[in-house]
Amino acid sequence: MSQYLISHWGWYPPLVYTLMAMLAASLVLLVIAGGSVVFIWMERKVAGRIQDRLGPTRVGGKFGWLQTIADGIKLLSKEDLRPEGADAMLFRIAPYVAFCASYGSFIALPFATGWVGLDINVAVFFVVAVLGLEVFGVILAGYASASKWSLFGAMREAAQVISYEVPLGLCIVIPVMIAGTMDLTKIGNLQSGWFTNWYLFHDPFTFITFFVYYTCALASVNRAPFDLAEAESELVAGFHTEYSGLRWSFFFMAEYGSMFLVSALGSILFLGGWNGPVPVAAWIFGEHASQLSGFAFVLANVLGLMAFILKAVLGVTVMMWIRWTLPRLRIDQVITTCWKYCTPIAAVMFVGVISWQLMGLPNGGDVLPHHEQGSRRLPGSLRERPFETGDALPSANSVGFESEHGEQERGQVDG
Amino acid sequence: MGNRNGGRWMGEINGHTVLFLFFGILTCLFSLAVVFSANVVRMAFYLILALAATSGLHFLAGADFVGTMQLVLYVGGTLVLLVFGVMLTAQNPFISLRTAGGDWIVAALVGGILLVILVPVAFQIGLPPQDAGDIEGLTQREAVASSEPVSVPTATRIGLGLLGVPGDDVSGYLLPFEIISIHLLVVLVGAAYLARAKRKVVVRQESQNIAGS
Amino acid sequence: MFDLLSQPVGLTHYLIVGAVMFVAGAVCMATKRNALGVLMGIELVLNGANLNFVAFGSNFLERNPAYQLGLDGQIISLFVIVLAAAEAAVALAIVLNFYNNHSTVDVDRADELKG
Amino acid sequence: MSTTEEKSSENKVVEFDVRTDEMLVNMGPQHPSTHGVLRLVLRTDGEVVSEVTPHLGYLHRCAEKIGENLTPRQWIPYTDRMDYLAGMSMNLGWSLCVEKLMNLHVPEKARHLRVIIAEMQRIASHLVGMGAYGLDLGSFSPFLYAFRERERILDLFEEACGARLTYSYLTVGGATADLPTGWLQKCEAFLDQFLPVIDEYHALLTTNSIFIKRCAGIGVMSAEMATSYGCSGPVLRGSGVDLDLRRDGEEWYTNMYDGYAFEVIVEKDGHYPNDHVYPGVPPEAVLGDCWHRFYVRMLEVRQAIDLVRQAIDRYSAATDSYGEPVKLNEKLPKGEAYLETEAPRGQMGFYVVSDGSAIPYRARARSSCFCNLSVTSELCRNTLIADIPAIVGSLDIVMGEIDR
Amino acid sequence: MGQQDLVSRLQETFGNSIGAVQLESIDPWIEVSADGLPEVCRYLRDQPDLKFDYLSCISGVDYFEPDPKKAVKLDGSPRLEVVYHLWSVAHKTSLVLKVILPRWKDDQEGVLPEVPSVADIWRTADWHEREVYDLSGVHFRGHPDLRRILCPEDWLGHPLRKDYEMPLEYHGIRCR
Repeated sequence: MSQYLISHWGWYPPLVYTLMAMLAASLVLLVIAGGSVVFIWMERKVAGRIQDRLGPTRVGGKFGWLQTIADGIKLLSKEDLRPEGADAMLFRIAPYVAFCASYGSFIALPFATGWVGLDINVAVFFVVAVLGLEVFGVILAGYASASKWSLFGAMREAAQVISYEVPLGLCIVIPVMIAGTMDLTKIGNLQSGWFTNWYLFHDPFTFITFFVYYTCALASVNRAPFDLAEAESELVAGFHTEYSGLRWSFFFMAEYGSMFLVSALGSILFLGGWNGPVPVAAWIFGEHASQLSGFAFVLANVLGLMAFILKAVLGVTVMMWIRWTLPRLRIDQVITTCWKYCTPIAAVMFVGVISWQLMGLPNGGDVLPHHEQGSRRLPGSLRERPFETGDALPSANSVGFESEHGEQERGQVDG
Repeated sequence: MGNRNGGRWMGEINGHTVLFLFFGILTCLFSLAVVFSANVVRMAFYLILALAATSGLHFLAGADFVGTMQLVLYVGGTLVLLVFGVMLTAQNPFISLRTAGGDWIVAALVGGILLVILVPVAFQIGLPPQDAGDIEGLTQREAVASSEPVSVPTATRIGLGLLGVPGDDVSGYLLPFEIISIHLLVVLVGAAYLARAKRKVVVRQESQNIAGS
Repeated sequence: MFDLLSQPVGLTHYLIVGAVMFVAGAVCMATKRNALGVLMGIELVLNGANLNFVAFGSNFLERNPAYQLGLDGQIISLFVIVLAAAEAAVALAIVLNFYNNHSTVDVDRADELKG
Repeated sequence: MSTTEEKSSENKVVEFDVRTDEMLVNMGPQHPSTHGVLRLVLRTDGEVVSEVTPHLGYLHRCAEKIGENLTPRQWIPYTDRMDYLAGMSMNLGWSLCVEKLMNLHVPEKARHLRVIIAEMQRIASHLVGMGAYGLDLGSFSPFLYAFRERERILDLFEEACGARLTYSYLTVGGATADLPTGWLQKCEAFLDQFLPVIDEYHALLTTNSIFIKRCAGIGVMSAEMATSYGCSGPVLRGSGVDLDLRRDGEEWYTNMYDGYAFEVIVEKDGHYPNDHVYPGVPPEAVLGDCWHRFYVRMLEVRQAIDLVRQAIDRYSAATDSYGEPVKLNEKLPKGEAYLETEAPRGQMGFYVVSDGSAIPYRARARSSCFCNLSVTSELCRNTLIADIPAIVGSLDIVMGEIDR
Repeated sequence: MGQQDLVSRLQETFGNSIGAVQLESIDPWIEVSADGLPEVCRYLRDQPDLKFDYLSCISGVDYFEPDPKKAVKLDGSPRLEVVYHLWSVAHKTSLVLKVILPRWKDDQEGVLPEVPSVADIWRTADWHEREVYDLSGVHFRGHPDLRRILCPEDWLGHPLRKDYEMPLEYHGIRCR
């Protein structure tokens, strides 16, 4: 699109790039801010239903649609309190650090083929890396609040998140290994076709891996039963005890953003991302979205986007369900769960998937016939992959093996 | 210098430059903030920002894998460790340890000399070689730099390089890779050994000490 | 020579940023009395060097074969990152040990050899 | 005995790696899980709590001093505000104590009415105890489930006496009014509806593996310790002490339950009475831990349902009066009387000293929670911070009763 | 064992420590001298056939009438009674002990009368004695940590004493 603006309309290139970057950034911001508004409302409704009550019903019509907005306005108008003795600069900046980490990781998250803020080759890695930075916001908040409860929360969060990055990383590596790429767009597209192509159903090991991933994801975004950093019955409110108003709400936007992010990541890695359970788009348009162009591409992508959002929201809903059902674990039990259960299980699954691949056992994709174009599965080992030269790339980048790179560029340009 | 070049640099500037300036200035600023901040917690915070900005520079240089590694390992791993250390030792007297004036002078002197040596070298290296090939080198550089900064996939080649498969611009690194991994293991064991429980203390004495102090 | 802004971003720009980081790290190591501050200085120095490696390794910035390191530069910087993590772990263990034994993190007071 | 134990534990050699400084943390009086205004001063080393000092008195309202200036019936509303989650039981305890002093026997119908009300109050109170315990462990929904049912009991109480929290219903001589017509049917309908709901609570909490992990083996209190600390009610029975004043108490009180069939909820040979209906004791649980205290409460709810059903039958069969209250300024005989009753939270004792006038010379309330709470500093020693809400919650304290 | 047997046994064992005995009242009680209290209590707790291992309550009752006209109604002289309600879990029996003290030690106004603490016999006595100390003003000798428990630590006076006057203000808060 930017190329089109430059070449056809003669716009000033830096301006175009800046505009494009801002457009992408604001779209992502919309997703995270709008998303958290919806999710907070949803959390209340889900909690209400689970607890045999109605949840918000008044603000904004029948279902209390505008409750979160009203709350947002309330939070905006609240006094920005800062405890005496707090490290003023760090106290002010900590919520933004947490928010930026959550927000930053959305940059590399594709919502459908080619619809991604920044198409990074190592997107999986990037998303996990940036999401891991959220812990700094929490640690700084805990330290800077000059409150002992906050400090407890921060230390818990640090210990917990750092521990859970290990099994989380192991779980993420498994689909990456099957796909042979760290590019989320490609991983998603490799699972197109029937739902049996999803890596969840790839083999029994990936099936278990998904649940380990979900557990670790719950822990790494601090949701119950792993919400020890804010454990309200123990630590008052944990790391955000001293926060109020807008700064407090930034922590929550970050939390809900991260919840959506890990669910979305899980759905790309295991649940086929934007590919529905049946290849509807492929039947209609005859091709998978990554092979299409123009209007059909947009249409197919919108379908995919809906499937993707649905899966991610489902993941978030299950998180809420868990939160309102289970009691909270103790910190030593959380760490035990990580090191004694999740990590060994993930490691065994890792070995299991490797063995499955090496032995050439049938995977889920073999069960149902899959669509020809969309589901070209890449073999697990690199040796079988052709050493091609990307034709659409400048010679500086001429060493990529990624044959689909050009296609994606085209898709992006067309989109 | 902006005035001297007037309209010229407006024409040359592009998205890449803007982003580079953004990240570069952030990196430099926060590095200096680390030096000039006395509070050790803030130092750690500035260091986080400086290193995160550095990873941005890595991305801009086309080293996406290294940039992400920087985020995962350096910022997400090493610095969390460091922050942990800061918090474990962040007793009030140690949060701000002032540096003596003399130390500052000596350090500024040494730093200044280092900078005076390093910066001219940077300029010399950055200049196109005088003898030949400058047409090709410069134009290509400009061509690349003025285009949209796309991330060049490097992960596969780096991975193969680490596994000992030499590519056209990468040598095989199997042996260093193995050495590093052994080294890492040894270091982890060593660190655990160093920080392990080694002092046996009778609790009652301890509580008396606390009561007394 | 000094109109950096007029040039497209190249090796020089990166080297200057690297130099600033390196010098900041060196000064940090020299001036901080807090052991962890010294550790942070080391991290800065390593990152300054790392940035240079990446810059040299990037055929994106420098097309001149005389200066090209290829992907070797990136691999070396990866090694540096990993080694820095190892170094930080050991250094932190030492600092905590020191803190246990001396109840301080002031390096100026670490002048006795017995533990 | 205890001092030698302490010495041996204090001399225990422990190893530690990183020296962290101890920190004094105030838990409360404004803290979500201290059940009101309890203040615990924790001495912590990281997450490990080495010492807990409870500080009371934030809700002290000099109830005993007020009792020296009011007639017994006038003091009834003040007893409501002691254990405000079980006001009826407080009313009952004080009324029985004054009746004991006056040697006043209530009519048969009033006796059964009191059993209905007291046992309904036990259900309502244990529901809060259970729900709040879930809340202490981070599970929010059981709390609302519990309150949903409690609200229905409060509706019944409101119908009987007009109040939902501070009832002043049972009083010296009987009750202030008879149960309204149709009340018994509503009560039975509630019991029929409520009985299956208990299974939900067991599913949500008792058998939940995280719940078991959080409270099994935590805060283990031996029978000797519980007795020595004067613990009572579910806290005492959770430690395996077979003592329920409804069966073992003074005759003046046990007469009320004369002819009722019930078993004291206490573990015998690894089993509780009637526990075949409900999930058994998990292997992780140790007698006297938080889980057992909680489970005793849950089984008492079931038991209370049976008792109410029996009482409804007897109440309907009884033909005499519901027990007219005595005159407001009825003269008390000279003397003193002490009576303990089995309130939901334990043995609630009242002590009345009279000099012959209508106003007691001294009114004393022996609070069950007061004694139950006194074990915290010993139970919470060397636990984790997260265990403190678990332990304090399992004692099910009400600060109004402790501070009076 | 009947109350009478118990009384005679106690009188045999402790002699002078056992004072007046009132078996006709609603709750029969035995007066124990302050100094003999710990031995009697220990005996009551440890004898297997008595086993009063459960201390229900410690109450302080102040018998005093500041108004001389009304003072006739009181039995006997002004005094402070500390009442111990005991219970045996094993035998389901109860017992009331009373320690009768002068309102002030050696009749010096302001000096609290003293009773030996029984906190090492029953742990629950710890808090109950603190409460009696706080509200009724009895000093328990040998108590591990005799602080006020319900009133603030800097509160003056003992509210359940009959001659207690509510202070006009407390830290600037108006009290009456």
